[in-house]
Amino acid sequence: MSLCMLGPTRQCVLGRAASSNTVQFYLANTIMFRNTYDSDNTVFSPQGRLHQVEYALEAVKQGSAAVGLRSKTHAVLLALKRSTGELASYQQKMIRIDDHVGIAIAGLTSDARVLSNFMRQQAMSSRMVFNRPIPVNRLVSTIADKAQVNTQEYGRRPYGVGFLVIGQDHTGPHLYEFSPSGTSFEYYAISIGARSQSAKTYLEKHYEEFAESSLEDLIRHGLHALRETLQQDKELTINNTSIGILGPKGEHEKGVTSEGSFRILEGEPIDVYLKTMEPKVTAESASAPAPSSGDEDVQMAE
Amino acid sequence: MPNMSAIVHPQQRHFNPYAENGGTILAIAGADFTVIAGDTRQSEGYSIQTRYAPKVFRLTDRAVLAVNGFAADGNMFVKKVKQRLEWYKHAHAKDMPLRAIARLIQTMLYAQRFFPYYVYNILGGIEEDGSGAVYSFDPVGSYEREACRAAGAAQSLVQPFLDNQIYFKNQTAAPGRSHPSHLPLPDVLSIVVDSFTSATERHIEVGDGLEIYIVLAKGRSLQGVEGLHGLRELSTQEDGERVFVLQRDLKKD
Amino acid sequence: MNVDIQQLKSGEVNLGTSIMAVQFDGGVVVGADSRTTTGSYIANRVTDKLTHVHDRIYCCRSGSAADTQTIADIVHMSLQQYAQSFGEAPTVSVAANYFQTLCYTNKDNLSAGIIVGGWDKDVGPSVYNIPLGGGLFRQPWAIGGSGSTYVYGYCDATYREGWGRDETVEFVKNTLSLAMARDGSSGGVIRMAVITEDAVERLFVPGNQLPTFWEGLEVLGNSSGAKQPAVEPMAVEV
Amino acid sequence: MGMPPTPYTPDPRRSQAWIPFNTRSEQPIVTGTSVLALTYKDGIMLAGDNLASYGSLACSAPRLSVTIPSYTIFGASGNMSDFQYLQHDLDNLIIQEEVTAQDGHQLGPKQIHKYLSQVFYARRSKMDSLWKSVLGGGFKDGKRFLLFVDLLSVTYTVLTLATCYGVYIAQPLLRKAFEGSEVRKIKEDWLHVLFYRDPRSTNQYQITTISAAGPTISPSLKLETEWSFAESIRGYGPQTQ
Amino acid sequence: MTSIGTGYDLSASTYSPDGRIFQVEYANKAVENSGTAIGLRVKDGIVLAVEKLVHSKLLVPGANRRIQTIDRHIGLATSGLLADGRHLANLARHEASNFREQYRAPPTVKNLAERIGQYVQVYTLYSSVRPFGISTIIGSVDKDGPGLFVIEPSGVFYGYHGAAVGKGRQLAKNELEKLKLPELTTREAVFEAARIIYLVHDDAKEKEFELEMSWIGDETNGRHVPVPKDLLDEAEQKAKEALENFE
Repeated sequence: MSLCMLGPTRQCVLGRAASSNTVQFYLANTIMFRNTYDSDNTVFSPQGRLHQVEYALEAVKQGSAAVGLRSKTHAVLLALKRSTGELASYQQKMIRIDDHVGIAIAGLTSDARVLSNFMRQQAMSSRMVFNRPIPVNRLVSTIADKAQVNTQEYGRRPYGVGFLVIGQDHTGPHLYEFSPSGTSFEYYAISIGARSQSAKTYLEKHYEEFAESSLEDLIRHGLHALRETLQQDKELTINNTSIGILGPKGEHEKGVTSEGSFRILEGEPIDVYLKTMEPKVTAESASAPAPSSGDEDVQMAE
Repeated sequence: MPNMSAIVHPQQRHFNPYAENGGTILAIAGADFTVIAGDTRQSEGYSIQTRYAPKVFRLTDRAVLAVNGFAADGNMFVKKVKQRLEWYKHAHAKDMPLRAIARLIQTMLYAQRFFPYYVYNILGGIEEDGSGAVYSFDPVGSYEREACRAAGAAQSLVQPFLDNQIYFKNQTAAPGRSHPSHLPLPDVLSIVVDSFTSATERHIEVGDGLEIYIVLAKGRSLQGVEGLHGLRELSTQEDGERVFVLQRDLKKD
Repeated sequence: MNVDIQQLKSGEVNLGTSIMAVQFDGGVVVGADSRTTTGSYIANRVTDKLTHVHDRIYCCRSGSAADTQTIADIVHMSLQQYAQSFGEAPTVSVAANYFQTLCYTNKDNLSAGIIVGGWDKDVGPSVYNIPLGGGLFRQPWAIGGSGSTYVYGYCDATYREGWGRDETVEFVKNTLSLAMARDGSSGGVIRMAVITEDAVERLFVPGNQLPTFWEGLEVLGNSSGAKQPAVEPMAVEV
Repeated sequence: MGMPPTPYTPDPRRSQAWIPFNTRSEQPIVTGTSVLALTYKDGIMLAGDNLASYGSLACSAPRLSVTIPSYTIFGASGNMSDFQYLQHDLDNLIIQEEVTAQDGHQLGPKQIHKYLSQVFYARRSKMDSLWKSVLGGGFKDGKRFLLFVDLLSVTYTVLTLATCYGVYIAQPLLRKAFEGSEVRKIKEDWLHVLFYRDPRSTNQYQITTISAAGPTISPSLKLETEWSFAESIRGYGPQTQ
Repeated sequence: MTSIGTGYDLSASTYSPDGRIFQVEYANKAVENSGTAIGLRVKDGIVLAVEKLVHSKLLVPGANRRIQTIDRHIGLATSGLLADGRHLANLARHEASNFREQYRAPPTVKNLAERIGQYVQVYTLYSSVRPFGISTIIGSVDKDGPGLFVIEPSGVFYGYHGAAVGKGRQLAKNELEKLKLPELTTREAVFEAARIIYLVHDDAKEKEFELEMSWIGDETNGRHVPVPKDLLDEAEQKAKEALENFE
């Protein structure tokens, strides 16, 4: 992933607008181009929108997809890892925050590192001061609040990364989505990243089954959803898939703590789960409309 | 106002930020295991505050830390060490090796050179080469690796006993034979229990309960102590080093 | 030049004092003696230890004169700011809490025992005691300063709930005068203030018109009227 | 200027800087005496008298407190102003952690215990101790918990607890009898002993409990005491009249 | 819109020739596009209600709250950018805690509204920041009785008996004006608030929504808490019935 990943046409406009200082240029361009309200985060558009924030949400969509879902006992994350080439290793998509919290990321990895370190600090200070695992909802809120500041002050850019956060507390497992707009929501199941809408469609169709699912079924659903985000010729493999689990030990697992601490599965151990997947019906997927790159989940206002 | 002379002119009071909370700890390294133990009494002066305040803590599957001295400092110190280890795990995705933990503790203690943690630490566990190891520390960080060490209130009672039983000081081997360089686990456990039973008899600040941690090198068995009553495993991994804890009563008088 | 702070402290001006505040139905009576000492020298015999901090809130000061004046000045300023920003008079509780915060956070460096009394529209009359160390205690009556130790018993025995203004003034006057009589560090005149919703009324009792009580026998035996045997030299055997 | 050299005295303005031991002057002024606590069948009970002592001068003030809406009660011996500070601090903590979050993650007694030990440790490390010991208890998720923290941040948890004189006079009795059914009666017996033997105690007291049913705090109660046996005592030895 | 393309609307620190600050007006647009929030100040308490637009059926119902608690007795509801709402709520909590620290007394809602107003106003002064894209309703029962205030993106704040912000505010205001607010009890106001939110919700245009309500009054012991489940259900039921009769 690189830092320059904003929409190419807009980027071009930005470059030219920035290089010219004449009002005339603006006047001419406002008619020709989409707008001039998108060059920095301290400007509202006439519709009351924040374009810089919306572009940051686009940055999340440039990252490979991640899927999260939960049952009454478990929460799982699944993510698609990209590799820049044959000789390159695969990227890291999941980060452990504490025994009871793990995240999957989509977007700028470097931003993710800053935010995840902050989450780790928060988690540890909760253990230091109260000897208590930090409540997951509060942890997610703290990074959301941190991200909000970057949408309001000049000289900053909104974070270019989205998180799926799973965590557990005395009320059971939870799944949250954090987005660069500074919001966080709790979901039964959700996906972020490239072509995540396809995964979402799958999840919306099946989410009512998740609550009572076993860990294995939950992972299978997750893999099915994640598969929807793949390009035509691609498959989920043990190399390009990561699974993060929270909750009691599953059938195929070894060495899980009694609390069901967060663990990340990569490589060989996930083979057994990939094998449980049902083959994709090719005819149906071929006829499915290609996911639009539109901004269907830009949700600043709500 | 009463006692105006005493109150209006504040007296020079000596605030001592330390207390001595009694108790004793020890650790003994075997060839492929280490035993770390401590009693559970916490006292101040002649009064027993509690009969159960642990002094020995599991840090990782291959490291156990015993702390003794001023209880508040001890608890705080263990917590800080644990958090440093957590950061190490975040950064390297594995547990910190024992010798590195020993060095870390040295640095952390010396950082407080001018307002020290008033605690004596003994770190025990398994090194990367699979050998049992014990590191002992003074309150400001001086440390060394040893085969055994006792610290705390009854150090002066227990250490000579260990010198004799572990290092075979003042024992002459039978003609033509030599002392073993390492004792087996069952022998070490009885030495530990005997040390604390005797210390309880002779020292007022030792007693109530005994917690013994056993750390085993990768792939090693419990060498005949499997069946011991109340033995509990604390390891998180099944195929690495393993940690066990054993609790015993001591006299409560 | 080196200055020994401890030495400075011991030479400072102290309000070796008797102070008092009593709540009654319509208001509060605050009162104090008027003696200020430096060591054994009376630096001021007509001090006013009743300090106005807001329209209907006064404090009585005991301890170091410098410390308590500074604290009172700070609270006075804070209460003015309060009234400006909220457009209403501060409550006695707010004033007492200001004093408490200052006394508590600086307890190691201050000698100040303060009683706050006054009237506000939320709770009517109230009295707060802030002794050395910076605790805060609401009480129906409070006494303080070195003279107070001599009159706790008198107050316990005399005070009744439901008194009106005049009885309360009389109580304060008597208590202070008893304290001043027994405490060498208290003396001079009695100053009082009656704080009610409508006004603050200042009262003054000159040092030669203090209420008097039993004052002992001026010369042993003289007032008893009994005849004393004449003193004769001891008989010595030669 | 011809002044004799003075020994080193700390500048109070430099209190942030490192100060060698034994130079800081500090002491409790208005103090409270023993608090007793015990674990019983349904929860935790705390008792303490309502006395604040100013030197040997007696004032009355409550020393027990309930933090609402959490699950903890506590009482304190030592400096009263530090007790009030702590009440205020905990109140703020509760607002911050429970009231405004309203997410069901309430602090239990164990968490409060940890928090207090952190506060006390930070203060003692600044050589500016909260001059008191706190004794508290709580009931959460079906579990009862008794806690103790003192001015040096020494902490522990046991089944029966006492501070000050109580450590010597009441604690041995507490330990023997704590599982008895008439806990309140036991408490009163100890308060009797303490009142008779601790010069800084009074016969007015409060009792607070916490159990599955939540916290309770009693009004100020009065201890009936017994002195009639003293009437016939004469002198200290052979004297008979 | 005459503002667009003039170049006078790109910064909060710029006036247009006719003396307007377009950035603040645009911020108001952000409010006008989002779910309605209302507040009722009645005889003995306060009721806050929001129309929480549900953008996905995968969301956990009831989990993502939009009404926040500022202090034991103070509640706050916002309409506009969600994240800005959290920012301001945190600020309000901070102010409330400062007030307690300084005066050892619970803050009044008027104090808080004033402080929040000042804070919001500062964000309309500089090009280095943008105005808050929210309108805030803050309500409380304090020593002066029930109090209800609205803080706009410009930083102005006014006290109200009944307040409405967001998409359906006009319709909601019409409904509020029909009520005799000072005569209602808090419990009655809960039903009215539910009815109004259901009424202003436009199901033709909008997706699903969730009704979220909180109250402060004698029944809550002066505390700001969510309206209990059974009462909320009952109010929603009544609101739906009223809506059918209305149509």
